[in-house]
Amino acid sequence: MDQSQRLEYEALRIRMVEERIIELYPSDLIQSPIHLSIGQEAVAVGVCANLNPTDLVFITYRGHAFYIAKGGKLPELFAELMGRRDGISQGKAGSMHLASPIYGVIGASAVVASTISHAVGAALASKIKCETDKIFVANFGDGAMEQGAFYESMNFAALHKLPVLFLCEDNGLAVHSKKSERQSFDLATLVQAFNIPFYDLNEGFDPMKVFTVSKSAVGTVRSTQSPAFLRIKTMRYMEHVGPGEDLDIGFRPSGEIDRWKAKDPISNKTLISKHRDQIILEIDAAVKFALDSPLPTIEDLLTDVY
Amino acid sequence: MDQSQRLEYEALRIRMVEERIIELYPSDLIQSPIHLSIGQEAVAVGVCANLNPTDLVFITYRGHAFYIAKGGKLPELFAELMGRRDGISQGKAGSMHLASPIYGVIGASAVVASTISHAVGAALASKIKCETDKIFVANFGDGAMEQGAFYESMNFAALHKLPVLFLCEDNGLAVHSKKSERQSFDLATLVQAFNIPFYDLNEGFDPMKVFTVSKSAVGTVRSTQSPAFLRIKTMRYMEHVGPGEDLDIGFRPSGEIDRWKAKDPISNKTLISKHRDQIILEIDAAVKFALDSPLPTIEDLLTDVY
Amino acid sequence: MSTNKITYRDALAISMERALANNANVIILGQGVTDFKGLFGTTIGLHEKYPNRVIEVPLAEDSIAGICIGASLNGMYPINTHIRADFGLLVFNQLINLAAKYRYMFGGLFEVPMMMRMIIGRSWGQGAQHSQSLQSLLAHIPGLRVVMPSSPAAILASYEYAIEKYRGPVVMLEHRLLYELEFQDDVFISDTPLDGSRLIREGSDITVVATSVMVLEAKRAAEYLSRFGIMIEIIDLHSISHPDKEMILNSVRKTGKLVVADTSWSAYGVAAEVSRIINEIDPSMLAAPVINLGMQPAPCPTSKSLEDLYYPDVHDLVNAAATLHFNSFVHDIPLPEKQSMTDFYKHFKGPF
Amino acid sequence: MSTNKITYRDALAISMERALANNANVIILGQGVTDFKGLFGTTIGLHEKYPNRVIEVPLAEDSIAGICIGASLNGMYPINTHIRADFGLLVFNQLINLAAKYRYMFGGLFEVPMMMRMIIGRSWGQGAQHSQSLQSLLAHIPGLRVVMPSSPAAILASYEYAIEKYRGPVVMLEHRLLYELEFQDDVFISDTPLDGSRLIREGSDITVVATSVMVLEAKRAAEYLSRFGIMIEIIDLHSISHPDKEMILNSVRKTGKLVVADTSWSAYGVAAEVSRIINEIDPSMLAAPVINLGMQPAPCPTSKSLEDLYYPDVHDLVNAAATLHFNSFVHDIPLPEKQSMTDFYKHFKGPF
Ligand SMILES: Cc1ncc(C[n+]2csc(CCOP(=O)(O)OP(=O)(O)O)c2C)c(N)n1
Ligand SMILES: Cc1ncc(C[n+]2csc(CCOP(=O)(O)OP(=O)(O)O)c2C)c(N)n1
Ligand SMILES: [Mg+2]
Ligand SMILES: [Mg+2]
Repeated sequence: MDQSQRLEYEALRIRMVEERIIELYPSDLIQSPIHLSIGQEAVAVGVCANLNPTDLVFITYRGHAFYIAKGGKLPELFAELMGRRDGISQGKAGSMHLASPIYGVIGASAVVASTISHAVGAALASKIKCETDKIFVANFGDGAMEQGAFYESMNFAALHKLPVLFLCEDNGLAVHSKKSERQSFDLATLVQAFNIPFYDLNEGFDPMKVFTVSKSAVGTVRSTQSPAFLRIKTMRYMEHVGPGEDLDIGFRPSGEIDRWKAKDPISNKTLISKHRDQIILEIDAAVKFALDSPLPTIEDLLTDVY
Repeated sequence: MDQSQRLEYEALRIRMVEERIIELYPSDLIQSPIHLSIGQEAVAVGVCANLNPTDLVFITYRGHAFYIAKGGKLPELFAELMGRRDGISQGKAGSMHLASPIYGVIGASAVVASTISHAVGAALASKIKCETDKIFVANFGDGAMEQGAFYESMNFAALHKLPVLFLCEDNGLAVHSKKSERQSFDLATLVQAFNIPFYDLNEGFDPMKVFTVSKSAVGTVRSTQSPAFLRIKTMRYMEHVGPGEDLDIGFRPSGEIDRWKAKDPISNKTLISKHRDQIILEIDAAVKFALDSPLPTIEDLLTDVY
Repeated sequence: MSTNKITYRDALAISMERALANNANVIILGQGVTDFKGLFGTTIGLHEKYPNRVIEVPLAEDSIAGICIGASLNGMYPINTHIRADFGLLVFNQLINLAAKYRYMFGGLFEVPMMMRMIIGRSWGQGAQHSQSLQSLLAHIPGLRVVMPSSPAAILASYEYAIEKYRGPVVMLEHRLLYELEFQDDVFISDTPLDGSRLIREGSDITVVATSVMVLEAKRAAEYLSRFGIMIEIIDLHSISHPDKEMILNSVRKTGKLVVADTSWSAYGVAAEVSRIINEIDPSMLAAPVINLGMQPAPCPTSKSLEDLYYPDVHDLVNAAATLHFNSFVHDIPLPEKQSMTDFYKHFKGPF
Repeated sequence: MSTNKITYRDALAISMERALANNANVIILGQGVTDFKGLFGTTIGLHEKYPNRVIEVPLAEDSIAGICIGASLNGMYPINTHIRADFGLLVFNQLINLAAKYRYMFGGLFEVPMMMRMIIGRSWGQGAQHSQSLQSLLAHIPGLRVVMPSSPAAILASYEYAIEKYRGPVVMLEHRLLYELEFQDDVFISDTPLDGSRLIREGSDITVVATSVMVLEAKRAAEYLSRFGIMIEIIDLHSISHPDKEMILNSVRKTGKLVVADTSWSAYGVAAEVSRIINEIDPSMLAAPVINLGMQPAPCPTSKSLEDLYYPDVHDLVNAAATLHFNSFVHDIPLPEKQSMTDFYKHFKGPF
């Protein structure tokens, strides 16, 4: 496969994992709020393809795609979603708190914008340790940019010239609220105020375009060991949380999603039929691993508190 | 007196009040941390001369100048500083929490940046009540702009087009820390990101220049009923908190204050000798009022808690 | 006020609607208050009716809390919502350093009437950051009224009073698990419904002081135990900051035995405060050690199998009461099955 | 560890210096840590010696706390300072929702060793926003270690242990009034100095459980009362989140009488928790009601005349102990004058 095919394959794999989650959901095997990335997969795969295993990404409750794109394993993921002992975090985390330290996925938080400063802090540590090869990716949604913590984090990263990639996955929505109800700033100008290089991509459906722009952004952070900002417009196909859609409710411009899907290569039939069977096998095995795993017990209840 | 003379008189009056506070301090009559505005008086008088009594200003722990410039009375001020029953707030507030609701001075907070959002909220209320004549001034220091609350407040004010004047009294210091140690952003660009008109003045020693620029800024807020931003560079002559200076410690560029003082009309001998005696009489009376006032007692301890 | 067959959610929706209708100064600010889900159905349609007064807000809890204080200072009665109490930690500076102190700090020059509605999450994998109950943190702070309404009548009475009569900041901690429930014979009469506790059931053997959803569990336990001749007295603490101390003391004087069942952790929590109230007056009224039931001393785990162990329920209440009654951990009362409260009350699967 | 004739401030300065010298991963972040006053003299000269590891920060408490968590996750041991505990309210989201939960929430995949130093202000008109003591709010939260060192030995032992041996978030609540004081015969030996309490003085008549500066007041009261033959046992609670329950229980079993003297409010505070600890085991060990001394139930007023009434001191402690001893509010023990603690310890006029 060439780069573009590889990225599409990765994106499809993520989508199929989430589609399996939707399929499983009515069985109540997954008793956890789920924030799906369906429609947004290209962002995760395109960005992560530019990262080394030692680069750290700091993700959110909408974290399945980044977890997988950065290398996180599927069996432990499904086991975690099902609250099993062999899950990533022994069932204590669930869908909202994914992590994979060995692959550089640091803990996801369900408090909006609360891990942006963690990325900055990890980058500070790296600078103090005189590392020059690593970068730190703060991943967040458009809504997170309204939090003061986001602004404070940009100030600190720019002030101390820290190797942070601020990565905004801009799906235009916070739950059901549009950006125009929440934001009055022009993002490019805001970022410019900190003298942070700004990269912007509208075609967030295209893994290869994401790959290319993030190659530049990641490259800038790595070579300058200073922050850069990458905003990628994307589209959430599903409801904010849960396994369903939210199209018929009428709060989203009709046709918006259809127009996006038409351009989305992951919805492409040929691609799907090419890889379908292989991915299904992989997912089946992961689900089986999860189902075979025991539930945690009272012995686990009070471990790791401190 | 013409406008310029009136402003200088007002500024001198504030300075002499604070000089009296310094004089009184060793007596331990004032047992309260004091953050003096000496050197910064022109800002308060120049801005407040453009305000109506119904306009509200939201001030900080460094609040003597704004309290007085907006109309606050001296006897109650001295009584408050001395912790007396007839103080503004019966001695419960002290220097850090000045207020004067009838003159439109809303409560000062000793938590940096914590009243900026109050100004925005009061402006929101005004808009909901369909008032069109009032404006709301959020007064803060340069350090306060590092707080996320500042950024969030600008976003909300711009989003809802609220009549707020963001007024930064920029003395370049937060305690002993310089802006370059704390801030990486260009303020004009930051403000522009919100599409908020930006007014900037370097000569914060000149009451008339402050008056003129704030006339424009206040006028913009009043006529557009939307936010504007005014940054005024100024100079803190004294130490951050307390009655002394901090020049000999060497953390401030030497000569910086002297050069500023040379341009400061309030340090002007002729002005001083012209108004001195009258102002002293007024202050004497205020101090006497304070000294005559009883201390609060156990009866006051638990009132107004809720 | 007495209600019949309305849900907790209905009572909230009615309170919000009435507040806007009766008082032109009421404004509601929060994330999701204008959308079609209307904060779990408690603000649906209100933005359409009062477009200027029901306001969608940016994700910026700190400043929104400050904006509410500012609006209050300028004559409004703001109601600020938090879809999870956990996010309320972002407003602690404004709530504790400003709102709670505003009146006292300025010697009575100002008042800041306002309400924070914070919803406590539970079950379906809410996890560590969507499940906290912050009542004891807030009730430690003079200047705040902290209330945990456990029924529609409690909501109708205390929300109206807070909005129409009370002039300070109030924190209402609502429990998500209660939203769907209907209540019968639910009466709450009080002149000052932000203060005081509710005597839910009289009994001679054991006092249970409970908060929020634990009041319901206590009722289930009491009914169960009455079959074995053990009579439980239930006090709904209701006003966490201003409980009815006399009611607690009188009950414990009568029963000599106390169980405290709270929605949060016991250390430095409601359990601790109830013991303080007793010990300052007369610890000898206690004929036995107190049994305190709360969340396990850990963050909340996500897995349902752990979550069910994490929260106390009717099973633990029955066990505690029987232990006290027979003065022994070994007793003859068969324990009701440890069944997830969620399963019992309603199969809760969101919305979150 | 035993110290002689060094001040509380010295112990802090030594702890900071040693931490940087012994452990290359230690970083100190806070407002004013690099300036010539060096956070009340506890970080002076350290930036010059370790320019990359002692870092002045913007006024942005929330993100700085998050930056510390991130740095910790990447191998550092961050020490984050707050010149007033009150500003610590701005980090409650990061401290409670993130740091405290980080290890558990991810099933042990991560650890976040770090320290928050929060200084409690008092006197000279600190007022409502520069005087709070947040121990009970933090100690309610599983996952945090909350310590209030009351002496140089307590600082030396617990700071070193926290930094070198402990792998989780610790909150150190330091008291500004203690900074200038020298201590004699100050010994603190413990294998786990973030846990447990300190038996400061043995006595047979009355147990005083005290925190922070109130330990010193308790010592003054005990000395005073010993002249009248009343023997006070003093327990310094020290670890607020993990006190030595057995020590408290054993003492109260012996004396039957208890005074709790804390730096914060009593409701939902240390006073409440100590009563919970006793009542869960055996309330009958209390021969009399407990007397709790804390801040008056109001924000802190600024006027010295009110402030002196606001805080409990040796006068109130003597009165409480005598009341318990003679089982009567009317007793023959002359009370020491109600003299401002500030006046007694040192004429405190800042720096703030
Ligand atoms: C501090 C905080 N406030 C509110 C919420 C509730 N909430 C969860 S997700 C969300 C929307 C976030 O939008 P965005 O940052 O754009 O991310 P997206 O969900 O679109 O990926 C909100 C408001 C929260 N989790 N944390
Ligand atoms: C939230 C918070 N953090 C820290 C402090 C301590 N502090 C008091 S004043 C001050 C400096 C503020 O600088 P600036 O905003 O420029 O105002 P200035 O004092 O120069 O007028 C600091 C850090 C505080 N009061 N509140
Ligand atoms: Mg979004
Ligand atoms: Mg400044």
